[in-house]
Amino acid sequence: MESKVTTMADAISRFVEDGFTIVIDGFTHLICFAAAHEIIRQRKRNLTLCRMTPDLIYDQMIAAGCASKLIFSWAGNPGAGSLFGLRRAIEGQIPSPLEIEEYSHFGLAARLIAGAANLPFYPVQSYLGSDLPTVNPQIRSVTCPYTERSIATVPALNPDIAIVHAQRADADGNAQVWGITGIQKETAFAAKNVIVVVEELVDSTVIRSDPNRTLIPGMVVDAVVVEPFGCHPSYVQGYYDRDNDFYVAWGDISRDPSSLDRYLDEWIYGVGSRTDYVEKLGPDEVSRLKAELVLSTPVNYGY
Amino acid sequence: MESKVTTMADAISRFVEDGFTIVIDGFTHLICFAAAHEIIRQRKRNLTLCRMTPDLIYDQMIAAGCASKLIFSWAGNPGAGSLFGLRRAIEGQIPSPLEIEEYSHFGLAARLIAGAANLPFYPVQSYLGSDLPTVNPQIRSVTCPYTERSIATVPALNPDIAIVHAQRADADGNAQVWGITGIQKETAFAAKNVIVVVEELVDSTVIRSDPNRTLIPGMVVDAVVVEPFGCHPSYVQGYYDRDNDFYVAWGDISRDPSSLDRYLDEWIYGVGSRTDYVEKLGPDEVSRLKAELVLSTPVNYGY
Amino acid sequence: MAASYSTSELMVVRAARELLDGEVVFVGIGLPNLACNLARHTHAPNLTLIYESGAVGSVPDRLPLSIGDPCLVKGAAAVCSIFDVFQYYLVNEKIDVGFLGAAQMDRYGNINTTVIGNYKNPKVRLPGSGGACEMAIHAKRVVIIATQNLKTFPETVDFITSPGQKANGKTRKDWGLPGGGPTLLITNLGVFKFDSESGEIFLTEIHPGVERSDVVSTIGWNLQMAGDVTETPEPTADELRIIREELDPDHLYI
Amino acid sequence: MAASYSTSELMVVRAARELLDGEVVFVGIGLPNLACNLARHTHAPNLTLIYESGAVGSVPDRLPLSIGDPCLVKGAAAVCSIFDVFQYYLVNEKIDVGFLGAAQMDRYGNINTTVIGNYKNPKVRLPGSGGACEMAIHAKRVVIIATQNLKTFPETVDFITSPGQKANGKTRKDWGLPGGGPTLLITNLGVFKFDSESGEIFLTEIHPGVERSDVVSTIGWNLQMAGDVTETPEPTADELRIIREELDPDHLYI
Repeated sequence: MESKVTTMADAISRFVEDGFTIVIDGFTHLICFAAAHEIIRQRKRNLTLCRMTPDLIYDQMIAAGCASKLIFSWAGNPGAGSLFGLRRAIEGQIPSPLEIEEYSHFGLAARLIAGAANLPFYPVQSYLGSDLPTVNPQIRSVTCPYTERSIATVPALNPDIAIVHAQRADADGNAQVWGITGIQKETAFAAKNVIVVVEELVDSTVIRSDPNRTLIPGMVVDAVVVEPFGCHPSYVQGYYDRDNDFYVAWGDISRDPSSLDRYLDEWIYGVGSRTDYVEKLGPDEVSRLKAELVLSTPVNYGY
Repeated sequence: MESKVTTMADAISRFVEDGFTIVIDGFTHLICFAAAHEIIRQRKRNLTLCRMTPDLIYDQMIAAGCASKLIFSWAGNPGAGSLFGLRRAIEGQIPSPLEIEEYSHFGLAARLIAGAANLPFYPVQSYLGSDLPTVNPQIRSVTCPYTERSIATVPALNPDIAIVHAQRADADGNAQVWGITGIQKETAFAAKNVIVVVEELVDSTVIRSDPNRTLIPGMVVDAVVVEPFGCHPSYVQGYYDRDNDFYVAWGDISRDPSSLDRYLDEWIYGVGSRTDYVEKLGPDEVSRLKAELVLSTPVNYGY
Repeated sequence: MAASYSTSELMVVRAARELLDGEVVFVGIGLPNLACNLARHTHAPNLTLIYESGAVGSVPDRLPLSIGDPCLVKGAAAVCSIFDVFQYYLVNEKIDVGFLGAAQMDRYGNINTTVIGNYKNPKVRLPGSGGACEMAIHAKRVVIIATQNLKTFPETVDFITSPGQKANGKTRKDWGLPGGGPTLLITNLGVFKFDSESGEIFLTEIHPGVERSDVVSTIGWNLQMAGDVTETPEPTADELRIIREELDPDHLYI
Repeated sequence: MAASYSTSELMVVRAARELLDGEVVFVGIGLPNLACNLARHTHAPNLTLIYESGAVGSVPDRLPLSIGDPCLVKGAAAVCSIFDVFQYYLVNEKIDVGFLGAAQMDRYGNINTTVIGNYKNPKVRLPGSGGACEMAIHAKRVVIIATQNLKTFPETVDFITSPGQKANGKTRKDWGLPGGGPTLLITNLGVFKFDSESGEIFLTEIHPGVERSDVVSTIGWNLQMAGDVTETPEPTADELRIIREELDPDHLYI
């Protein structure tokens, strides 16, 4: 079998095509900025970006002109304000118009669950009294065959490509995640292709010593990219903390289009890879964010 | 707050009433015979027993006259033949008639998922071409509002009481499970009340050192029963192996009603508690089934 | 005699007192997080804190800066997926109290966090629902925390993201909404409850030093009042110490 | 010259050869388990074994005695819930090959594992579907393993638990069944494929030493034959050694 382990540049160039529907996943945790930056560098265009929280990662991709559509459920800078790149696109069509398709978190999660389960729709007890269905014709309803009551539905979402970050995986792509797991598993099962990005590539025996910890099985994974510090300024439980200073600073960086462009030039176009980015951050930043050691109690798998 | 930790006799007497719909869960693993035996001893009647695999545990309860209805999806002795108690009830109304309601594994799992999600039904891509819907009017259908195609449905199931066995829990009932996890989580969230039975009661710090391992949160748990060896002849990963000799022997024991009655008399009515049962099994049996030590690799939760 | 305190501290303390020991709370970042953790450190040690990121039974040892902060996971009782937190906890009616903020709120507690102006051509694009819509529908009760001014409390909101006690002319019962909806509003000026008949807010407490005219003039409709509007109780020294020394030592939110 | 072997061993070896390296197999207990593990130990080291209990990528170090044996978990690549194994793997079309047994099977591969006689007043109550119905619907292809006699292969089955190539008069396409359905039948007497037009089984291989009349007389309809019925290839010494010494040393299934 050919190895799945490859570089980010290769994985993005092979699996991300212009016009694709793409999810770079991670709910507040494990947000793979390394993948987004490589997509920006490779100047992918007309992507439909899907994430519950677009976060800084999609703000950067939108500002860089990668996206023509956004599917989302909460578009703020978590804990720190606005996403001005995204707002300029929606409010002023800058740099280009951005079509939006909007749900609640639950509704968008349900779209990916349906995609993963190969269901054409998912029923959600939601939206009654809300105006969301009036602006999103994809929110429909069915009549329950037992209670005769109407229940809202959302359609399945099957992204062309899912990129999920994990703490560790083996070379087959069996990926283990702890801390906040978000909707990563469902996204991987819903997508046509999957890139797993990890902090550490480990021997198969490490993964197989704790099979219940595996969130995404290698059989659905097409490429494994080893990219330490690949989520900065997001975080990885057990590896490094969120760079909250940067999240706060993003408000000022993104408020002005030219300062946002300068950021893209300096930190994305101006570096060749995540390794260069980490080097540019410098060892002090890396060590400032490094996680302390708080180990879990092992369990016995014997019989 | 009053302690949730109690004895099996107390938990069964408080939470299991005649006529209840009950699930004692565990898919091939973590099947809590200790709870079933106590229910038999307390001579609960007219229960609707629900499990994907009735297994020896419900064969015993049916033969003991506890059940008036069975909801199930595969009624064999796993790896070892027939369940004769159950068959006598269905084929010959012995000791009393047993109403049955039958699904595939997927369909019955979906009923519990719907129950846990507070959905009135769950859509399942199944049953096309099968005769199962012709004998179960609860299997219905809806029309997908996106594809216009029909899809089968099953109704939510919300048991009155769920009994789930776990390797360990703290006094709040935060329960951790590894190995086969079955449908235990969904059953606990679907049920009106939940009894968690554990091999070990551990300090909260053990549970909280690995929060991703917690399958059932204490907030949905009403009682915690500490019952070491509580699953024999089923097994608990990391604690003891399945007593396969007994599973095989059950064919002969259960084939003849009087030998089955003798088993009930000797091993259930004739012992006062699981502690007595384990004592009666003897130290050789217990040590024969004891698990070897195969520890998982710990992970870091620091930040 | 109470020490001096900020309006935010008063709001946090008032919100904390709304939580009963043993309840399950869906916690938001900022003042709700401070309120829930204050309650946990005072009268409600058995409060279960759930964050929409999937952290259950969190015991944060620092101020969480997002609802998915790693401090909410370390030492938590459980972590679950987004699927679980919405389906098995929130929609399955396991949540006693939820907190919501508002960019706009009308008299019925209908909340807009989606857009100012027209949806297709927005004046200001706000973040959207996140978990708010379902919290408004399913939580047994909802506490709204907001800053009062005429923009925030207009006669009509531009968009209903999360339904209140009466949405688009229909009551919660008409809509078939399972949860209790908003039951309390805490602003920088006072505290309000919702009339069980009309579904409208009415003033029940006014913060120390605030004039009734300040409250009325920053609300875009004819505000109803309780027969006996009382003064919001002041924070105790102990509550202030916990907030300032343990929960928010860098004074990010207070 | 092949060593002597049992019919079960021949069937296991024949089934193993049906599996391609890199495929994902939904494994059952008994002969299918032996076949899958034999394939993994010989020509298909990258076969992924999934058991309906939720064990994924199992590497059993003893003979599993149920589909949830703890040996299927220890050292596995992943363990998932019942919810996941059915929805995200089987229904989501991640399974290349599934194995099914049959108490009754008709010419189209419709399988009965539910009841002999009338459903309401059964002569023999069988276990039921378990995971079989969905495997028959969703797996890309299904291998059926059964023992031949007139009871097992009647003209019409008493109940269709799991649909074959044509069920109740409708083809898989008519029903809208996504998977390929049964593509191979291995019995104690021979090997059969399914005609792509009619959906009927036809004999393609006959086991060494078996007479064609034995095959025909134990099937309850006019059996179709391939133009060139060959002899089932015999097990090699290496295959027999793996089965006997590594996979089933106590000879429980062989």
